[in-house]
Amino acid sequence: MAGFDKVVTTYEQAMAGLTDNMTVLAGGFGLCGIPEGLIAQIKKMQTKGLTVVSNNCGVDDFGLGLLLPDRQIKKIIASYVGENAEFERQMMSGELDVELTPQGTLAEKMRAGGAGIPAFFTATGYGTPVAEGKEERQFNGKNYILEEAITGEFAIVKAWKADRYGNLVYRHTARNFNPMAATAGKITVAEVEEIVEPGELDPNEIHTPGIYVNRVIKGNFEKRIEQRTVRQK
Amino acid sequence: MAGFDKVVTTYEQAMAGLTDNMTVLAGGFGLCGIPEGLIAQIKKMQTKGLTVVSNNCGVDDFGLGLLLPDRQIKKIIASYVGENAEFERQMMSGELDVELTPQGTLAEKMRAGGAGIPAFFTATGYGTPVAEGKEERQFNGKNYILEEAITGEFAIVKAWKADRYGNLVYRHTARNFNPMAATAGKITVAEVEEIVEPGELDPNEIHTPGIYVNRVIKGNFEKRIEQRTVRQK
Amino acid sequence: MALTREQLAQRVAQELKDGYYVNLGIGIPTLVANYVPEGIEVMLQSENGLLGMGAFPTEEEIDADLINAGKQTVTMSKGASLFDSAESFAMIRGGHVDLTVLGAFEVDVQGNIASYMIPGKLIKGMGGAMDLVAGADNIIVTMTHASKHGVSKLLSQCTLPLTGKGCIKKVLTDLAFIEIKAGKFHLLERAPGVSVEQIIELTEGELVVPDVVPEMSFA
Amino acid sequence: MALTREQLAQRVAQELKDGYYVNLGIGIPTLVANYVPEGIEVMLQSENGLLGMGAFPTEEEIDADLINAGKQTVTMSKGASLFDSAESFAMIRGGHVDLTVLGAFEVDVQGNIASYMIPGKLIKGMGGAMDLVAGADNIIVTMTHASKHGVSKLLSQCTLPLTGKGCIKKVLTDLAFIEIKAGKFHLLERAPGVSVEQIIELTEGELVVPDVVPEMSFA
Repeated sequence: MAGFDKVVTTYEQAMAGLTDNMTVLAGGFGLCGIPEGLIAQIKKMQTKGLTVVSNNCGVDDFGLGLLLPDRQIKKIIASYVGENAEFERQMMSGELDVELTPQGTLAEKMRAGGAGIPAFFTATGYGTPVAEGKEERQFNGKNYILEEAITGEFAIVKAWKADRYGNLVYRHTARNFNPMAATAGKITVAEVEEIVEPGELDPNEIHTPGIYVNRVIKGNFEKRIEQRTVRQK
Repeated sequence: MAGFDKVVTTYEQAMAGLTDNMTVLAGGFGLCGIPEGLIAQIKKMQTKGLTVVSNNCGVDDFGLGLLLPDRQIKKIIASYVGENAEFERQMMSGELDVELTPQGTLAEKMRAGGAGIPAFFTATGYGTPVAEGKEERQFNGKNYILEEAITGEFAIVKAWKADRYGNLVYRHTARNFNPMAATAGKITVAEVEEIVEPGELDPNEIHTPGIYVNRVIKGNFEKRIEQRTVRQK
Repeated sequence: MALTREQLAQRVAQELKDGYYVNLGIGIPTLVANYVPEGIEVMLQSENGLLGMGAFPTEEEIDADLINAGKQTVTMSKGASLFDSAESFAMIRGGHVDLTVLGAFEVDVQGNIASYMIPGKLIKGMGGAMDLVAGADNIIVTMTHASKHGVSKLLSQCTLPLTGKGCIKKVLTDLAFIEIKAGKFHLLERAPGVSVEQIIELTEGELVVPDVVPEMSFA
Repeated sequence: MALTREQLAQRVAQELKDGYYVNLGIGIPTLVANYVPEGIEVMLQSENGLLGMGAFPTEEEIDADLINAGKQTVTMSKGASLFDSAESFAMIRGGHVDLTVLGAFEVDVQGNIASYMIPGKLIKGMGGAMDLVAGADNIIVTMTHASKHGVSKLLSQCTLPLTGKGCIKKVLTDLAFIEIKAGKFHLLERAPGVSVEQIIELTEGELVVPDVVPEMSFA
């Protein structure tokens, strides 16, 4: 790697520096747009005590769910954690600390973390368990609560295409939380379907500028579908 | 207009409903990416007492500067207001109320306005005249000030292409403040270089989804350049 | 007769207007898309980052990168746009969605809604529901009027943890269409063949009943 | 001899490292781009929405839609990206830019900077300067050491309205390269042929002078 070339060729390089008790932000919505190979690498590394920030925690045998059996995750900040028996077991037994956060607030917390905004007010969660312990304030007669930003030592994201400089383009709803996670990691690693040369992506159409991205690796994705729903032709 | 077809054909239709003392958010950076025809229409309508929110206020004879001679603007919220003699005269004489706002804070205030975030903390302006009268608070040992969101009765923006549903694509640095302004107007009007049919823009590459846009009009743009700077071949 | 799931969806669909951007929650709300009235166009917002959600795909069209908020494979309608989750919730929180339809466990006369958690039993998370109820002006809650055991879900005060406070104004149950204002339920319509007495009996919170309560009609 | 504008730019350029994302302010900072050392690549961020700013265009390349923060026509370098102002300042405020270079009227021993307003005289606005000084960890201020009348601009306390408080650690003037820490200026280097005495005389704020003060070298 020299200059702006951020491409690495092994998953060891991609996740180098990840150690116990770090905070990892992960892109993805359900199993859509998740950095499959980077998650597998974390499992392989057996890093423990992680705080994971992700909208969901995968399913029992895929996605972030893979980090549960070996108790690699100490705490998860997520909006929805259904469809995962081992997760439920660890949560109910108190082995896993779960901080449920509304989906939009979670997205905004990561964006704020990347954008140097330490905290913002939102109406979401006012008067609910989410508001407990948080400052409440009225603006123009409406009630809001103060939510703080989230950042992490690592962010792991999945993109469709990257150029060598780390400029990223996402595809369809596989974009989801990936752009915000990418901005809020001290080290951001992008696993992508295709790597192209700088200049091949239209500058107008880049979703995540390379300034946010530290490492890029080409992955092979299973892209498992959770709810295969079809109509008759 | 029916359903999602937001195309109007006259500037009267485009700015219908604008009345005295309203707040108008305008996209553009200097003279780059400004809704030239919509500004001209406001001049034609002679609407008075406007609060204008825009990074700059044009030059003496172009852009938002056109609204100054007839004293249509009561107050402007901007980050930089140089290069405009009449502006300076009105500001110095107290005829024009000027609220100088840091550029990034201004962008974020508009984004917040569109996103339902009533206020956010930022380090920008801490310890400066910008902080006067604003709440200060520390997060992780660093000082921040609280800034409130901006919205307006109207937003006027300039885009490169629109489809009939109001989905917008910007070109190069003519994007600037336009996407944020578009989200924060109660009525958002987009003046564009080209109108295409729904489906012609790649859904992955739309910068402003049509949900934010109420009216679309095709304009003819002079695109005046402020600092024409060339290198020798 | 209590409304069927399909009828609930049909009745909600009557509230749609041409040019509405609509977010439909999981379950019954999803069915609303099947009953968009003739001559009306709506665009469906899916909070995972899609405006202009189309029908389910054919087997050949299935694309793992294109799902809805219920994680089902979907397609895009003409003029659709894609965006990230922060932008999606900027739309929702910023009040740009014209109508939101979602389910609930309980609502009360203060417009409070409980829909995401049953302590000790169901703790899956609120997903986008808290953002949706806090951000939208126009919300229709669809739910059964009472539990199988006849316990009312329209309460003087919610018993479960809240999803949102004071944000619900309209509730469509299998028995009635109800408006919430000034701390009371107001009966607007009743399901065909359902008596006002039945509704009163199964509504725990204070219910204002006008002299005439029209039956819902399904064209 | 006091440094020329070009030498100021050259000295700043020596601080560049391979792979740096850099924001260059208007004036002298802009010239830094001309002196990027051999074998090093940097990408220039322009806060109006461009990462990867290239050279000025030829007459044929001029594009009104492509300008820099000084409103000059520019080009894009290979691998450039374009974005809106909110995203641009997310980068800046979020500390993602590796080096920021900007001018000033005054700096003081507390790392305060005044650069945008002279009350009653110059009130054009701060543009992006307040965001840049608040967001960046690594800032180099370039300025003349004193006014034409010999009035120091390196002060014990700024007299003009501040652009930022406690955020400046490095100042390059036409006479000296100075670090600010623990409430004092620290002399790091002097311009070729400029004596330590000259610098002391023109520095109003407390200046720590080491035994040996190397001359700047320009390869």
